[in-house]
Amino acid sequence: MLTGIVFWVLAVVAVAAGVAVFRVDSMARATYALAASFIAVGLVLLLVDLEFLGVITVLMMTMEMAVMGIYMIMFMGMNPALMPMSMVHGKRPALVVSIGTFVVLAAGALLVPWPTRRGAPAADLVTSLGEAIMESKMLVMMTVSPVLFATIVAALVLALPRGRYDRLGDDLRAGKAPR
Amino acid sequence: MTGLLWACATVPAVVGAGLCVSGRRADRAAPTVGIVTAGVVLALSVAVALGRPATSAPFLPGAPFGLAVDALAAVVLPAVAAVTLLVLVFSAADVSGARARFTGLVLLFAAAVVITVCATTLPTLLFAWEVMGATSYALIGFRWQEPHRVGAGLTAFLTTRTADLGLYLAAGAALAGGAGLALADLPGLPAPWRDVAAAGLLVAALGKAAQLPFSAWLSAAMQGPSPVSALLHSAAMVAMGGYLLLRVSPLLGATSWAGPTAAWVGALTALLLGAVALAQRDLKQLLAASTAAQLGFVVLGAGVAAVAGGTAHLVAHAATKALLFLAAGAWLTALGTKQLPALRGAARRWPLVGVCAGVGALALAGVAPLSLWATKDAVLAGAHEESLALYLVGLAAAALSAGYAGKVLWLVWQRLPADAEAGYDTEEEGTRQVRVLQQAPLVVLAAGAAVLGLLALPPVAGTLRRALDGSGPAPGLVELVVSAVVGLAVLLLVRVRPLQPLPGWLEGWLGLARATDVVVVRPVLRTAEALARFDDRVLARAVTGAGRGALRTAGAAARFDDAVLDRAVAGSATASVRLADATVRADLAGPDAAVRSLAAGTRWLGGWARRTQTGQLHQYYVSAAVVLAAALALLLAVR
Amino acid sequence: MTLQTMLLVAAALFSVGLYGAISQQVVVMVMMGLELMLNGVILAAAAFWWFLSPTPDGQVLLLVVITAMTVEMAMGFAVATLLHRSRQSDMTDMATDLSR
Amino acid sequence: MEQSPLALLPELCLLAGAVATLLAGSFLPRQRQWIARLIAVAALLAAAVSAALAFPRHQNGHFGGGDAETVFGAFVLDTATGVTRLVVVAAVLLVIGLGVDELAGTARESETYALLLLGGLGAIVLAATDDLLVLAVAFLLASIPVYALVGMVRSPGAAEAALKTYLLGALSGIFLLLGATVLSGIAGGTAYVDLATGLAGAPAAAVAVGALAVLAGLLFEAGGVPLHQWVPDATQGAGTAAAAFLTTVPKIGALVAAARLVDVLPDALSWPLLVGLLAAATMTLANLAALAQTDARRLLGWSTVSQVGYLLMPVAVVSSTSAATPALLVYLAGYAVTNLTAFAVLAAVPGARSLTDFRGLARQRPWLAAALGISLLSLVGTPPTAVFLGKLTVFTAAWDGGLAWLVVVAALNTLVSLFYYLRWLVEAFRPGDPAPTAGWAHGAALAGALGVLAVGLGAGLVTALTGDGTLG
Amino acid sequence: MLSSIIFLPLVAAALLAVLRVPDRVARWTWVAVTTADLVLVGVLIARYETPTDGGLAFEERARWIPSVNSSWHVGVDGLSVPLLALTAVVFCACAVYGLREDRRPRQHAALFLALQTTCLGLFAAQDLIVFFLFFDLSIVGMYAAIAGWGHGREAGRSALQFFLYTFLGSLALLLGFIGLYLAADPHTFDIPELIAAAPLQDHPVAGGFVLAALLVGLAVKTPTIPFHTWLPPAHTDASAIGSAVLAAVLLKMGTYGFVRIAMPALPDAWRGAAWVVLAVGIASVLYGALVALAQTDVKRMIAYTSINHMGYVVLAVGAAGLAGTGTAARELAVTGAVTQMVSHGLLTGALFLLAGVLHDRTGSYAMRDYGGLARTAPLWTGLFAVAAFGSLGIPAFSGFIAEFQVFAGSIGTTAWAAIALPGILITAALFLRALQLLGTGLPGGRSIGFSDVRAVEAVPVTGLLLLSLAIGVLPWLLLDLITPASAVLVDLVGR
Repeated sequence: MLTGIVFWVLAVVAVAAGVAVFRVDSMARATYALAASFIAVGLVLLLVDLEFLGVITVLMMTMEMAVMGIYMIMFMGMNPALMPMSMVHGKRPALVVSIGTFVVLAAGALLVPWPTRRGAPAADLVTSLGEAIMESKMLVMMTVSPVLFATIVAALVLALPRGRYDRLGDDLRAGKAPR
Repeated sequence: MTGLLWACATVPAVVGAGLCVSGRRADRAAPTVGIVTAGVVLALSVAVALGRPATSAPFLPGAPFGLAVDALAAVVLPAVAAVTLLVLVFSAADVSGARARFTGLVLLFAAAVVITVCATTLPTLLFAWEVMGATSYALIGFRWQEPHRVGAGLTAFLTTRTADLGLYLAAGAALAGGAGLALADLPGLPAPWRDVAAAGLLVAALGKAAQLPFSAWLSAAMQGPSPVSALLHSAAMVAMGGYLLLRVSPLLGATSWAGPTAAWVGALTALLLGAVALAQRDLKQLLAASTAAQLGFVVLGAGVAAVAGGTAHLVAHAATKALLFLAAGAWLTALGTKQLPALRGAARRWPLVGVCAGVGALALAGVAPLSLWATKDAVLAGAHEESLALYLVGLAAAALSAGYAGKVLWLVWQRLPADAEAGYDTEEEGTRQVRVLQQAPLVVLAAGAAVLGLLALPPVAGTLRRALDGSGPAPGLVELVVSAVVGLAVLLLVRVRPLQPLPGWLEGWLGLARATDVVVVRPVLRTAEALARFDDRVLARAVTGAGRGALRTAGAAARFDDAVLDRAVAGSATASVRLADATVRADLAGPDAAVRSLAAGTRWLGGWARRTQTGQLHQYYVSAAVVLAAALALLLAVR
Repeated sequence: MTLQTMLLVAAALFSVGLYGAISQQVVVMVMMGLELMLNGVILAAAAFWWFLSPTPDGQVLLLVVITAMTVEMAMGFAVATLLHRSRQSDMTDMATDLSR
Repeated sequence: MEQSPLALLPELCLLAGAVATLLAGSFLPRQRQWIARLIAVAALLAAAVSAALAFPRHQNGHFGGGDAETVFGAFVLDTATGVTRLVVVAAVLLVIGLGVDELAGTARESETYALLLLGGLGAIVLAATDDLLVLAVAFLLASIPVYALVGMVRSPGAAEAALKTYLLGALSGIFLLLGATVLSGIAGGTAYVDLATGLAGAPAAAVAVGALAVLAGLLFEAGGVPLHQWVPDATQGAGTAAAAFLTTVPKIGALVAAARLVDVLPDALSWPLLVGLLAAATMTLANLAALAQTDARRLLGWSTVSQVGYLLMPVAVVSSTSAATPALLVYLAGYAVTNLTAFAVLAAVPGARSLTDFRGLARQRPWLAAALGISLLSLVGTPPTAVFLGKLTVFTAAWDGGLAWLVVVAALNTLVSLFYYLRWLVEAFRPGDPAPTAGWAHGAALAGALGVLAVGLGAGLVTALTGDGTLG
Repeated sequence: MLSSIIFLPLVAAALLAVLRVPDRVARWTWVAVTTADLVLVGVLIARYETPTDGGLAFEERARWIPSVNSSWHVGVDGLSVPLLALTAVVFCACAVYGLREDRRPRQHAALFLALQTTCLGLFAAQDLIVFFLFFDLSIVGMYAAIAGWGHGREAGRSALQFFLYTFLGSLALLLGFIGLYLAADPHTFDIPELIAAAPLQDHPVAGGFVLAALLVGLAVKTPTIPFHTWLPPAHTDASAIGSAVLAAVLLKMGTYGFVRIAMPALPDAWRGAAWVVLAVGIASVLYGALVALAQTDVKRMIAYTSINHMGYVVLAVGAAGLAGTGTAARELAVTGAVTQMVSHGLLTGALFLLAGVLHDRTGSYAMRDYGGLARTAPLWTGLFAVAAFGSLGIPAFSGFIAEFQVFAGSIGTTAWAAIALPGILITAALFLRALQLLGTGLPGGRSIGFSDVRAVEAVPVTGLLLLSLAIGVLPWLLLDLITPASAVLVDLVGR
């Protein structure tokens, strides 16, 4: 019963915050709203015994929103508080599509005869997760590592306007970039 | 003996082809070579006529190249060979320029005639038949510098080829009936195919023989040199039409209708073309019409199974008409004209020519005891047995032939008018002389024209009839007398009362040429042009239009750009013309419109496809979502 | 709290995110929409895990989703920076040279 | 279950190669980055050799069947994987070959090589995996290097292309994850074996949503409708080598992965029809859109999309005919070498952008023009070239699988495609003064053209490699 | 033997393409190689013996794509030997004629040598994929020939149209081949195996669709109406040699496909469609002839007569499919069809080469620009006259043999075929009209100063005409080859 009430509260918060992301009039506030939505979902995860993942979600999202805020100030040169928010296009099709999507998904969620639960959660969820990562799903994590490597390389390549040769000279010996 | 038969066919062919190919270099030697070759052919033909060999060589699957000399061929072959020789002798003096080509073509033609006469299978016959047509084209258009002569050749060739299609049809029918392609097997065909074969052969023969309704080509063919007319349009090619009917007379008899049809067509041709001949003012035209009319008797004979009579008439007419054509040719070369009024008294200038021509004219008139009198009656006797009407028509035709023969005869033997020179040289520059070589053949032919009637008179007639398996009746004495009297009477009548000018449609060959032009030629040409326009404007343009449309940038489809509008305005003029065409042939507009809209559609689709690439990301998102939703709906709907 | 309700909420989050992704012009805002969609996916994954098959697979899936989110966002920032530097704009509408 | 990392030697070679290339690059002077290139090439060669050596061992494995060897529970060692490995490695080698002139001495040369290797690795894993989780991660690995490669040249066009690629990729990734979530939720597992059993009695609507979402992700990677829009943009905006890479390598992985997925989907839903329709839409849209292109790169971009349409045909019938998998692999191999040859020609004439810039090519560089002709005719599907073999097998498979209408559509599309391929070819044979040409790319174009012919003429060998195609 | 005949020109082409030999050497190499190939074909014919029970001679088979049961399978029978010989002859004639080509002669020679390989290979192919391979490559080669060496202003467009249109045909053909392949059990692309199996015998619908695909594909190439519109512009804008090869050899690929594949492999469906084929044949005969009659451009006219002449072939193969009693008639029709292919190749090849002389001297094909050529160019006129007469079906030339057999056989099967008879007549009219316009009368217009044919032009034309004459006079030389094969074919169609 209590779980139910908490869930509904979190659910309303998550959705409302999600809606707010596109309703508030500044990007900074949108960031906060998004963070709120994520935190609410992270808390829902806690409700279904996924403490570890719930915490991760909350932490990751908080960090990410912080990064986003910094990013906007640093690169976009915007004042996050004063940024007016009217940069919208194609509102009507967006509404139609999203409402349609919702109707389809919701109808699916409600009407599909979902199968019954198979098995029960392991006693120690974190351990079972760790075992899964290291054994049966090892390849996932093996693949994640090059993904992270690729992400770092790719993000740096894209984001940095000047490579090492700009900074250190063509033979990498100069202490400073040639002006 | 089979070797002689092959030689008879191949020697003139090879020599002729050689002369044609060697061109102007052989001009000097050509007449001699030609005469020698023709002489050899004559000798060979006499030999094979006596030996009666039969032979064949592989040709088409199931249809060998068969040659054989039977009684019919034995009579006709020497006659044709003889006329060829005489014509070549005549033309050695008469024809100038490109003699090698002339002699070569004549020899090629002669080879084709030999094969036609001896053919035992349909492919063989058709082979030679078509070569005759082609060489006759080349000979009629021998003076190619003058376009109207080539055009005349074209007319002649096309008309006879139209009829030749009957032979293709007959061949198909023979195959369909399962009888094989041998001529002798044709009467044994089962019912529908037998009729088809008979019809095909009949049409082919009528065309070559210039019978109604194909007669007009013969008029045009008079554009050829006179020796050509003498050979092709009297003795050989035209005669081959009649000959074919004589040869397949059993087939005609095997059907219920083909014989009478042939008989009536022959009789009517004899009558109507006789009238046409009467109306002519040009000697060669008169002779041509007369040829068609006389061949009408042969066809009539074949139709009523009077094979012996027909054969005799064929041979006798060959001699007679070749003689007259050569005489006309001699006058034409000498005086430069063949207009009858201008030839008044021409016979008196060169009496030998005049006498020979006179013999020919008398024979043509059916004056007893000259040849055509008896042969014609042999035919008419058969007709009489068939039906009285046929006989009377034939008799009337005989009277007409006496009329036009008399017209010529009296005219050329009139006193030479003082202003004769004024009428000369209207067609070419006359030489004012007739050479010996031109006269010699006339004598021989005159002799032939005089005596060949023996073929239709006892005792030769009986032998001939037996040899030809014919059962046709011999002419009765009454008939012979009646026709002799009629002929003589008409001849004298013409002498006493010169003819009034006859209606123009008679002089104009019954308007046959015009009718052909209006009924066949023009519609075909119009159709051809219309189809060509259709092909260019509709079919081809539609396809290129589709190609261009697909290539055209699709932006054009989005905005209706100026270029399109410009083109539309500029093209409206042509469009209206096209619209007229389209309304005339509304059915043709269908594919046009369809393909045009296809082109436009492709263009439009190309534009549409590129317009999906807006560069607007949110639209990509929307389209992705919509397409996926549609896919989902499809998945759930189609199960 | 049932599977249906959780999925309903997830669907709502997903749809709201989709709305944002479609309607927003600023790249970063589009990214936020995408994140919100992922948020819905996370919630759905948790729901499926809990109510249908509470196996370790489901947990790994959640982990992968979170990783993917992070990685995509990192790339998003990098691309947004690139665009900003090269075109002095962070609007998707301005970047429509490549079309047709 | 084999856990030996040695079974993944080719992949490890690529990964190690990427790391080594990047590390070496950060210490090398600008003009000596060829050493990094050498390292990358060496890694690729090592991967190729190890893949070739490993190939015969698992040639009898078929995907979907139970007898294929699987490493780490999620990496299938079967013919498809073997072929994918070889083709991807060869393709990356060719990309490096054709890109040398363009990349040598640039600031990001070694990074580019590293990203190429990583992208190739991603494509291989994408193709080889039979687990939704690995699929999702491999999707990231295959797409992230592409974003970077597209944006690498730092032009406004490249930035825009990178943005579009990224935003569509991100959305597709979300779709993929959503699908994975739904499918694993109802099936009770992420491995395809679990899917095959778990989805059999599952509610159709959920299966439809889940599988469609996963498919959408793969369609992005492959460049199929409705997530194809990035392909022409990226091809036009990116550098030549990057464009060559992104139109070739990710597609190989994505299409094999799609085939593996469609193969395990339950028959209750008409997947062949859906995929067939998507194939038809993809090829038709792309061919129509390509008709009026004047930019050679953009034209090739659309051409790529249209080829994906043909490539989706065997995917559609993968579960209904045994001819589908070999057909897919043959077409992929043929397409890869053909497409890269065309890009090599582009790279060999660096100054040429529009079709008219190629005028005079035949007069001045007949061999290059011949290579262009061979590759374009191959893209049309003229025998005896590589794509003809692909089209033949693919058409056969699709017809055999019951999609005869799709074969007709594809044939008509082939006709439409002739228009624009020929337009380019005609320009090459017109008189004119072409831009100067580059050496390495010239060589790569010739090698590629030879490859195109070799695949077509040595068809027996190629089809022997791709197996007899019996599917589980 | 057969493979070396097929690939000899290709090897020479590759060498010519690679080695930058002088133009003179290239031209003469071309002549030498085609002559050598002609000699080889002659040897092949000399050693050819009609295979027993419908088999093949000089069969060669090598692995190619075993996974789809396709192999390098070549072999000849009575249907293909005449066409192989025709190909060798026509290309040899073109090589001689090509001695005067001065535009990139090396590449020109290489292209036509390669084209020769495609033609030879197609006529020897006993595997559908091999057939398709050469079918498609011939299109590419011909496209290059028209686009590269054509002389009209619109050459590029005509070539493109040619390519697109015939490519559409080849795609339809490919679909049909795939259908045949899938229908056979076990799946195979091998032609003899398909013929033996006749896979769609009891599937009227599927067989109908497959046959429809094949028919469209082959009809475009032949071309029959309404798929012919690519032909006139392609001919008008192609060079003389290109036109000669296109008309003399490439068009035969379509009709050869009928007798080699469509008829024996799909007998049931063929019999069902025979009336359609017959009707298309009749329409092509009449339409082609009529449209040709209205042309004012001599080359376009000859092009349209090709439609007419190929219509005879279509007519005959259509008639051969009519279930009737007259086996003999149907055999004659098929024999006639193959004869017509050879005959048309020889005569139209000669005509196009002669038309090329007109363009070479004056740049015009318009008939009204000439007149009286018999005086200024008697040899040209003579050759044209002979070729025209041969083409209009005068006996002593091959055309007559072919047309007689076609008509006798077709009419012998169905009287409806007689509708096409006027085609003969119209063809005669149009050729004689052309002869009259060009050759006769007094020289005028562009005829003045027209120089007569040179040796390199006259020799190939004369050669082609002499061959036509030989067939016309001694047809059994050719027919003995064809007849057994057509008997086998009629037997197969009758299954």
